[in-house]
Amino acid sequence: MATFVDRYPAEAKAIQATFAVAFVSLGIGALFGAIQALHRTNVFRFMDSVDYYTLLTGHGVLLALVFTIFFLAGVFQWGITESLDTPAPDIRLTWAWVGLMTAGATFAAVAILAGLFPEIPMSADVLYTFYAPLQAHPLFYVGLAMFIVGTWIAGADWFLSYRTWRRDNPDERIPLQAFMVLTTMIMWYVSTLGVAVSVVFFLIPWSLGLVDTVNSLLTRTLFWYFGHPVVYFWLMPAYLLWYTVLPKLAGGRLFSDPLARAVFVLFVLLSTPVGIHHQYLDPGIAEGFKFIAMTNTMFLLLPSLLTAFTVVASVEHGARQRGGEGYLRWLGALPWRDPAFTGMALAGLMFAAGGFSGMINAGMNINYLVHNTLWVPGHFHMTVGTAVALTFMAGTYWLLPQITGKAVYSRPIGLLQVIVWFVGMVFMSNAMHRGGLLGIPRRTAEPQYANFDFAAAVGSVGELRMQIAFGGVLLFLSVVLFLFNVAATWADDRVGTPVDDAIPEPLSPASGAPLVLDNLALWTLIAVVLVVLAYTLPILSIVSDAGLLGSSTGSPVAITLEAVAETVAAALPGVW
Amino acid sequence: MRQLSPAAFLVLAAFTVPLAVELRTAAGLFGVELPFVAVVVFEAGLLLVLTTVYLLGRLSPDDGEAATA
Amino acid sequence: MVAGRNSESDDAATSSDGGGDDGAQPVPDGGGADGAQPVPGRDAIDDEGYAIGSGRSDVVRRIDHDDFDPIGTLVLIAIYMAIVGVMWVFMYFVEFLGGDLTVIG
Amino acid sequence: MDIHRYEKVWLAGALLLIVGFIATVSYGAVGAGITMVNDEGGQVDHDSLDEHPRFSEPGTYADGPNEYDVYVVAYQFGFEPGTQEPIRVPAGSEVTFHVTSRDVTHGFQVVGTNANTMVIPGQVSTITVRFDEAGTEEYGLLCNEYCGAAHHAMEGRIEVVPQSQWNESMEVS
Repeated sequence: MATFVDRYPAEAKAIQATFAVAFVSLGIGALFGAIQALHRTNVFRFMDSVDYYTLLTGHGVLLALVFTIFFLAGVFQWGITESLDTPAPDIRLTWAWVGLMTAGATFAAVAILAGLFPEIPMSADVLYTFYAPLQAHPLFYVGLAMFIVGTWIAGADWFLSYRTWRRDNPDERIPLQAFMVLTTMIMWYVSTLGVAVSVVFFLIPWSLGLVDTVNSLLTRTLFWYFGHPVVYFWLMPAYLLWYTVLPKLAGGRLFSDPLARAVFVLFVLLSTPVGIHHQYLDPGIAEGFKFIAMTNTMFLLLPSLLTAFTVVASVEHGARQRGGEGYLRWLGALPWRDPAFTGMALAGLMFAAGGFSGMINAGMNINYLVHNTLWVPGHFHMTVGTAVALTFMAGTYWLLPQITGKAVYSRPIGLLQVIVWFVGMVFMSNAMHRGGLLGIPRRTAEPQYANFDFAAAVGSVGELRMQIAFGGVLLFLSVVLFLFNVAATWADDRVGTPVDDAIPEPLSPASGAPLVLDNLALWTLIAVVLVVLAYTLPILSIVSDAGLLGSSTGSPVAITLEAVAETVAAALPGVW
Repeated sequence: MRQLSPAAFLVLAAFTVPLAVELRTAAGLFGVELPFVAVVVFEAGLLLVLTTVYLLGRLSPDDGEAATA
Repeated sequence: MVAGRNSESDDAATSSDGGGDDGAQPVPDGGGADGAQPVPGRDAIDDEGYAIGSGRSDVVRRIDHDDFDPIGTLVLIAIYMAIVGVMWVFMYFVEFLGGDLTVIG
Repeated sequence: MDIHRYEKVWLAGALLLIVGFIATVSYGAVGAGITMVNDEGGQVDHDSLDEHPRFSEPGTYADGPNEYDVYVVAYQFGFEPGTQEPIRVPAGSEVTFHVTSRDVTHGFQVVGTNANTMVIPGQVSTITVRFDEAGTEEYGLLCNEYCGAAHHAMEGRIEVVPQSQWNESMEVS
C-alpha cells in the first residue's frame, strides 16, 4: 500500500528537509529552555546571568519561529500536494524557499549565538520581540527578512499548485486541507507586511547606520501587527491536524467540513486587527484603539470555541464507532495507546486551559494584573508550547512514516514522550501562572531582588521555582525521547505500509458549505479592509506624535560584566 | 475488575498531576493551609490507587464491563 | 483504555493491550466510510500488533451523520464553559479588582 | 449549511461568554473607573530630558490637596528616583506617576499591585493610583521589560510616608 513518499518522492524530499531543520532547532531551543529553567530558578547555574538573555533570544527565535514555521511549511506542503493530488508546479521553486528560509534562519541564529562569545563582535540579545532601540547586529534583521520572504515564496508555491488543480477541476470544492493552507497563507501575507516594513524600512537601515533613529513605538506597533497573527500561523497547522487527522486517529470522521471552513475564514478576517491587545499598557495609544482591539480579540475566541466543539465531536464519533457508550465513558474507548492520538488529545486539553489564560490576557484592563509577568510565558507555553508543539510532535508520529516510508521506531517511547511533555508542562506553566499573579516578572535571569520579596498566598515562591525547574527538565527529557525516536525511525528501513494514512470523508461533507466560503478573494478583501480600519488611525497618530523615524538612537546590546557589577552595586544601598 | 491498558494507566497517571498540584489552591480558597508534603502524599495516594486498579485488571479476567474515564 | 466491547472482541480486551486490533474484526470497509485503502494488513503491523493511525481497525460499528448526536461533547463543553465562567469572575473581581493600587487615571 | 442543534447551542453559549467578557471589562472601565495607560502623557525628547521642566529634576511634586505628581526617569539599569533613593509619596493621597525612559524600552511595575506600565523612549506613561492612609508602607518597584544585560538588577522602592511625617523636604518644587 503506497504512501505519500511513494506517490510524491520529490515533494517528500523537500518536506524531509523542512522537518530536519525544524527538529534540529527544536533540539537546540529545548536545551536552551532547560538551561534557563534551571538558571532563573537558581537550581543549577554554570553561566553568567548576562548570557541568560542570549539563550532566551535563541530559545524564542529557534522554537517560536524556526521550529514551528519549518514544521508547518512541511505540513502545508504535504497537505497541498496530498489533498489536491497535484505535484509541486516546479520542485526547484520548492527547494528555493526551503533554501532561502534555511539561510535566513541560520543567519539569525548565528547572530544570536555569537553573543555567547565575547571575542566575536556580534550579538543579537534583543529577544524574540527585538524592541528598538535595543539594537541587534544587522545580520539578525537580514536573516529575519530572508526567512519571511522564504515563507512568501512557499505560499506562492502552494497557490500555484492550487491554480493547476483548479484548471483541471473548475467546479470542484477546494479540498479541506488545501482550503486551510490557502486561507492560512492569506492571513500570513496580510500580517507579515507589518514586520517586513518594520525590519526592511526601519530596523535594517538603522542597524547599518544609514538612518540614525527609529520611532520605538512605531516599530513596536508594527511588530505586534505581525506578532499576534503569527500565533495563528503556528496554530492553524495544529488545527489542520486536529480537524483532518485527529478524527481519523480516533477511529471516526470529521463532524462538519462546512464549519471547519467557516472557522478558517473567521481567522483570516480577525487574526490581524487585534495586535494592539499586546500594547494595552503602552503609552501613546488612545484607550479607544485598545478597546477596539479587545472586542476584535474577544470575537476571535469564537472560531477557537467552535473548533473545540467540532473536533471533540469528531473524536467522540470515533469513540462511539469503537464501541464507546455513555455521557463520558466513551472517552475510555479512544485509542490512548497511539502516541499520535494521545499527543494531540493532551495538546487539545491543555489548549483549553491555555485558552482561559488567553481570555484573561485579552481583557483590556485586567491586563494591569498580568502584563509582562511570568503569567504570560505560562500562557504561551500552554498554547504555542503545547497546543502547537505537542500536536506537531504527535503529528510527526503519523506524518514522518508517510514522508519517509518508514514505520515509527517505537510507539511506547512515543507515548511516554507525549505524556512526559504534558506532565512537565503542567508543572512548569501552572507555576508560571501563579508566579505571575504574585508579580514575578517574565524575561529576567534572577529569581530574587534586593529591595523586596514576592509573597505567595498559597504555598511558597520557592516551591513555584522548584515546579518550574522540574517541569523544564521533564520537557527537555521529552524532547530528547522525541528526537531519539525520530532519528531511529529515520535510520530504519522502508516498509510496505509504515502507517495507516487513509483520511475518511467528513460526516457532513463540503457540499453542504455555502459556495461563498470558497471565495478566497472576497475574504482577502474584507480582511484588508478590517486591518485598514483597525490600524490606520493608531499608526497615523503614532507617526504624527513622534515622527516617522522618531528620535531613538541605537542601543547595541553590549554584554559587559562591568555594567552589571556597577548596577548591582548601585541597587544594593537600597537594602542596607 | 475491568482492564486498564498500559497506555490508559500512563494517561490517567498524567491526569493525577494537575489534580495534586492544584489541591492546595483549592484548599487555600477555603482557608486551609496544606503543607507541601500533603500534596506529595495525595499524589502518591492517587498513583497507588491507579496502580492497584491496573494490577488487579492484569490478574483478574475482564468481565467486559464498560470503561469509566 | 479499553472500551466497553461487544462480545466478539472480548479476546482483544483480555489481551495485554488496550487498543490492539488482534481479535477484533474490523467492520467491512474498516469502519471509515472512506472506503479508500483497507486497514493495514498484518505485515504492516509492528510486533505489538499495531500500526500508528489504525484507530479505524478497532471500529466495531459504523455510525453515520444522521444517527450521531455528540451528547458527550456537549457535556464536556458545558463543563468547560462552567469552569471558565467561574474562573473569569474569580480572576477579574477577586484577583484583579481586589488587588492593591488599581489605576484610576 | 446544516449545523447540528448541539453546536447551535454551543455557538450561542460561546457568544454569550464573549459578550460577558466584554461587559465585565466595560464595567471595570466605567463602574470601577479603571483607566488604561493612554496618549495623555504626550511625548518628550528623551535625549534632552535635562531641559524638561520636571524630568530634569525627577521626584515628587505637590499638586493640589492630597494630589501629587511623581516624575520618574527609567534608565539602564534603574529608576530615578526609586533605585538610588526610594520614591516617597504621602499616605492617603492620589499620586500620578509620569514615567519616561532615557534610553531603551523599560517596564514600570509596583510589585504585586495593578500599577504596571510600559516605558517607551519618547513617550510619557502616566498612571494615577491612590495610596490609602492605612495601606502598605513600602512597595517594591521593578522593570518588567527586558532592557539589556543587567535588566534583572533594575529595581527600586516606593516609601509611603504617613501624612503626619510628610514634609516639604520630600517634595521637589
